[in-house]
Amino acid sequence: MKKKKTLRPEGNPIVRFIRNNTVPIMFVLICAVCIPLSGFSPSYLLNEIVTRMGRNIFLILCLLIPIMAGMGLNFGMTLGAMAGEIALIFVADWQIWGIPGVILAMILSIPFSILLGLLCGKLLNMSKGREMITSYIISFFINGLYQLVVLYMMGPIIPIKHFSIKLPRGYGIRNTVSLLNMRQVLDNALSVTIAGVKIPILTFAIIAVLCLFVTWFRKTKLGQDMRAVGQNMEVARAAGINVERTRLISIVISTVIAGFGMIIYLQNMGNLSTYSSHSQIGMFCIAALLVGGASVDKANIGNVFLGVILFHTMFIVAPSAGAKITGDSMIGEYFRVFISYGVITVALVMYEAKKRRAKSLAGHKLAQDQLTEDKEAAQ
Amino acid sequence: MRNVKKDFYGNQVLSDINLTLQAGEVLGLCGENGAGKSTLMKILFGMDVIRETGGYSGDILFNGEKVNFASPFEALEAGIGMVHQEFSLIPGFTATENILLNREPQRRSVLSEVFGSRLNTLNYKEMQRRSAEAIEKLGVHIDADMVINDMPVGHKQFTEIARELSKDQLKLLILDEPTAVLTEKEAEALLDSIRNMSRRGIAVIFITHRLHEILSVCDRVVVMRDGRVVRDVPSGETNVMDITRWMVGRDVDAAAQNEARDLSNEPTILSIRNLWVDMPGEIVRNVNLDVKKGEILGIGGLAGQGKLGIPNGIMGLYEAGGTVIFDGKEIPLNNPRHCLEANLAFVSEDRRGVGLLLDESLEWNVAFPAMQIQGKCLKKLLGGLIKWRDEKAITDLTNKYIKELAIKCTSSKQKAKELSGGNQQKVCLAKAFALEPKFLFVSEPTRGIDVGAKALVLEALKRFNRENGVTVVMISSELEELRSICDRIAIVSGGKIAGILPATEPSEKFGELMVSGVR
Amino acid sequence: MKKEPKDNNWSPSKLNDEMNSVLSTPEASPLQMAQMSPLRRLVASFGLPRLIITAFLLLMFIAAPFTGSDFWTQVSNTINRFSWNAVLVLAMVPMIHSGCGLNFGLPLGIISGLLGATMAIEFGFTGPVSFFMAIVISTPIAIVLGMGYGWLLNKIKGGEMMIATYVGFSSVSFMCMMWLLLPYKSPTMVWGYAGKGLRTTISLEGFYDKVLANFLQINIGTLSIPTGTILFFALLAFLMWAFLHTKTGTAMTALGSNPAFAKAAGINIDKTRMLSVVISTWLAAVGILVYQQGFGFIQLYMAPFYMALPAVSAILIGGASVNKASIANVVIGTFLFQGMVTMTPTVMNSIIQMDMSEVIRVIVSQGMILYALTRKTKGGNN
Amino acid sequence: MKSKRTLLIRLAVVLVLIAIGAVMMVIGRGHTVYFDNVALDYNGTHYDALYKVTVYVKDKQVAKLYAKERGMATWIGQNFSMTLEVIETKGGDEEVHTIHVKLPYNMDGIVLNLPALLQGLPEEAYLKEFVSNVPEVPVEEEPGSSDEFDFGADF
Repeated sequence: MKKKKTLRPEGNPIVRFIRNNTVPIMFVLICAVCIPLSGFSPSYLLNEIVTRMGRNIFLILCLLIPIMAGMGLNFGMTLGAMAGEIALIFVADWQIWGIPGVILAMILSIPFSILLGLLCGKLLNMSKGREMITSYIISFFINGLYQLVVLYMMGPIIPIKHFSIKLPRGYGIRNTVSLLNMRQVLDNALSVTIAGVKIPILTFAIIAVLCLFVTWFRKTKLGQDMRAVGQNMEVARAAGINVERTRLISIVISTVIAGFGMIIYLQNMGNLSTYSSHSQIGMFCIAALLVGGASVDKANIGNVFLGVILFHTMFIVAPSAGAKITGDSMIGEYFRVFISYGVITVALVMYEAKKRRAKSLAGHKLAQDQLTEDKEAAQ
Repeated sequence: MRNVKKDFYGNQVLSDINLTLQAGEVLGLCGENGAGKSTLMKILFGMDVIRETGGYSGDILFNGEKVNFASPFEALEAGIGMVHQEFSLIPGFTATENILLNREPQRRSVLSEVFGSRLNTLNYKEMQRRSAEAIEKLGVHIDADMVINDMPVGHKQFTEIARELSKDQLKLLILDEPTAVLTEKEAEALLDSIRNMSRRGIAVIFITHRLHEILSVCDRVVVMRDGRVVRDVPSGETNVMDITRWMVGRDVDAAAQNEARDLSNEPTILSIRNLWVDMPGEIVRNVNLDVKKGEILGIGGLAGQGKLGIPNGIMGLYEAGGTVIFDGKEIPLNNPRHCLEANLAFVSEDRRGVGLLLDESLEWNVAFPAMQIQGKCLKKLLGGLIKWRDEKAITDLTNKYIKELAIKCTSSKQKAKELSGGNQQKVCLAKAFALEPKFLFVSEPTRGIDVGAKALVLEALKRFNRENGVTVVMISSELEELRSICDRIAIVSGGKIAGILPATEPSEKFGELMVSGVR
Repeated sequence: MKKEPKDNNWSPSKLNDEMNSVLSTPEASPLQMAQMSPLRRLVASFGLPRLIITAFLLLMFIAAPFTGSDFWTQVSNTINRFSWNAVLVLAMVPMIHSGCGLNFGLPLGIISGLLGATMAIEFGFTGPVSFFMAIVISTPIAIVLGMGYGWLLNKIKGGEMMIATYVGFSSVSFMCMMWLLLPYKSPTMVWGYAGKGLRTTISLEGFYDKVLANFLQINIGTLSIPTGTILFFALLAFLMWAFLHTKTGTAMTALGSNPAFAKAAGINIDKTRMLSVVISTWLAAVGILVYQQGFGFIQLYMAPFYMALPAVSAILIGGASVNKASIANVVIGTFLFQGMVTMTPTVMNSIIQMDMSEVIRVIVSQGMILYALTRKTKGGNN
Repeated sequence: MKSKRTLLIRLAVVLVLIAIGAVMMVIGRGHTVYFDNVALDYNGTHYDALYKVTVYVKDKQVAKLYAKERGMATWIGQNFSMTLEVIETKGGDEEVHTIHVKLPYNMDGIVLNLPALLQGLPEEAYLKEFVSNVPEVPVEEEPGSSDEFDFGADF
């Protein structure tokens, strides 16, 4: 792969390094303060982080492709999460356990994800320039439809047999569907414990496969088209690329991956809270990605891994650190939610502000040309 | 091309064009803006904008058989490449990726069997080879791996041309003012590459204002004016002077003969010192200009040379620098309010974008600036604490100008978007007149309106200047119009004032100035 | 001079203006309107989704008596809820007018209202005075928060809505920490056992509970109309209507309709946008106080989290677009939205024994916002 | 441009996926298997319970049953196999049997009668469905919290 030569813009590198990734640096500081305060043993922390990496990375990776295609942060990933949940509900109903159950759920989630991805892609194509807010509202809209289906149609219209899933009133699904017979089945398969830290090799293998797919995908024709569309839609269209279709495919792929990611996440958690587990997923994944130094138009796999580690360390240590400082553990809870939302706000503002700053540079250059010209004229 | 005709809703843009081009021949095409050059090229290239506005009559023969391209892609297949004025490059891609955009050589991959050809992997080595070959064909060295963003402007231009050259079936290349962005050395390199292109049998249509370039590289020169081919002559038998005369020279119709007054002894009302304006496409560099009180000063020049930048910069719509002294007082730049308060007014060239509130009534459009700046049509309530909109005063003011400028509309309440182009322009004028300014910038007042409305608008401007003694600076790319109304005309070229001449000078003189400093 | 690919401002195109105006015809231009049959014209002007919701609501009102729920109580419920939410929906108007788009950052204004309310109670005001004092205290807070929020929005013209959402969320979660840390002592508000930090819901008994609603309340049979609250809303709506008729108000409308025009006419764009944000934040503060006096409780912590979405969908149901909104949109929208919210549970239950009202509300309100976002907006930015 | 070949391949891939799904449905089916060491009367003959049975499933000891006791194990898939160390009567010597049972697909819980199994009696003797007689406690939580922000969701 040839090396892409890019001239580093002037301005000393350290300042530019700090300006480009203020968010990750801020997080390193927060973690540095909170970890000693929280008083968790290193092995406990490591264990927690590794398990959380195992269950979240797949989900966060699904955000990379829409960013590459210029659709910004895909808040519509909750659609994929819902598709995964619906598949899991069926699998739990048919009592299919263990790894076969997980594989069946993944296969089953594909049609739902594709359907929801197409719908979301179409709507995003209709609201160009406002993709993020539209995908955010779509996730609420589909959440309404999801509840309509799961809370009312499952039972009378869609046959649900198993008593442990159906609500006693005959229609709708319980608030929590237990996946105990599927719990950690992927993680335990080839898990290795080193110095007290359980490392789920199989899950990481699956994640590695997806990472390979994403890097390989960038080098395919479709990946190249997406990068072109992401940077300049008009030029891509003039070159003959079907812009709408490319953007649609990027959303469908992202939704399908989100579906798989959700199944891995829930398999690790061991139970499925039908109505609430997907509502915050989008926000936490995007916060994690942004913490890793990604921005609205540029993200790579490095950001995902760094983001998960930093974000989740903060997520684990904040409550107890908060309790130590103020004596009330609720403070820590609120603190970590505040930080997650704060991080997204900061990242969005910096992205928009940077877009506007590029415009004003041209003016200064002109002023300088003028000065040099006058000097020459003066000699 | 045999007797090609094109009109846009009554404006005859192209009438009876006959043009022939041999393989490997280089044809220089020049003419004033609005002469129809670009429209002709867009017809040849099958741009859909032509189809949307009623298509064209006459026929085009491409190596022998009659063609009618429904879309640019068909033209590309047939072997016609075009490099537009605006860059069409992907900023974050390297030169190689841009050159082969959407034509990348691919290798089948296991997934592409299932999901179709879009999942083939790109064959980077092959891409390297092809782009190197295209660049070599171009004859100019550019770094294939550099990202467009970091490239000097000239290299971007060469990358676009290399992209067209990389299409093997290329037989005809249209270059639309390619040398405008290049330095002398780069322009020379481009001319060499055009020469070896024509040696390889590729015909080139070279549109430019740099007449010396046409003479040095083209075999034949075609001059267009007002939608007609005025001259089609081998380049050997002509020179720069003839071409400018054909380009600009019109049999001056007597009716427009104006009494250009000599106002040189009037005091200077506005003096501009080393003004720079960063308006995209209309960069202004280091302009010094003095405007006499009560005169009508025209500013002419070719499109993209910066004449529109001057008023937009002074009025603060685009970032600008330098000193502007009006009536003895210095006006700070980059703040429209100061200019308006020093009662300068500005009629923008972008009628629909800047000039009008399309979804509001005529009343709002006319009365709004006057209300905001000079507090007209406002009732003072509670002792001036609240300034209430005085609807009656607004309606009276609007009706006054509707009558005065004969604006055709159902009532003053009608929405601006429902008016014709000519009437919309009159509303913009009314908006400026309502401010009762001492100084008026008018930018491209007659662009895009029918001939009848043009005369009315110019008449209104002249009356406003003569009766109210308002100094008017009119910016237009229609040289004839400037000569019919202005006292003096300044020509802007390459972002600078190339020269100021009294309006009675022959148009060739102005033509010369226009092409002199073309950047 | 070659320039970067055409960005949004107009560059001197070689084809003349006439041709541009032909290409960008508005959705249903007046000429098309004339040819349409009267019914189609009604649909085009009224907007299809709004027609569906009105029909849906009428159907419910007709069906109410058959389902054994008393018609008039339904009507008074709807009016009651209308009076609670109307001011919150009115708070959306100024920012839409000035082109800042839908104010998803409403929670910021709501927080200043909550702060005002809790401080008023803390300082020991009771009864109607506490309502008045709550407004007085929350005004400076709303102005300060509004200015900070406005400054931020001015920095990121074009990307307002997404950032507004997250400014709202982060400020709400920040306040959750503050509710625990701020030195409140008043027994009615503080947690019983810990004696520190505020309760999640604080009852307004003895304070301004129903203070507006009971004022000149009209009760005919089972129909009760909270005239006080409606008059209060009418006053604020009138003030907003009046403001839009003043010089600055007109400038704001022009800014929303075409920012380039406003800039060329000498309007200080940032100052006007800032003003619209401050007014919107202040109205949200007053709106939450009106809501609480109707509801009877102050809801703290995460309660304001999702309050922006119902207000946004209400004004959109009322017919507003992303850059144009009128007082009429507020009234119609709130009435339709709240009507739907109150009617669906009772009527739905009796017809199909399934309480789907919550789900229907979510689908309709989010669907409405989605409909507005996917319309092509003319003029003002998104 | 979609050649027949790619369409065919796509069809094949979809079919393969469905096939994998079906296979997973079969081999993934989970059952809870209960085994009773209890006396039984079948076709007039009486079989009494065994003195002691230790049950190994996937060579992990799952239960040690005396008379009238019940053990339980979970099993994924249809053909269930277990090894039993049986001591028929008190003080008797131990015999080892490995038993394979075909579990019916649609039964979640399955009760096996060990004595009947050891005697090799027909299926309807040693196998019956487990019916949970524990009354389902209708726990009424308000389903579908659409907008509430669920704080506790540890992420």
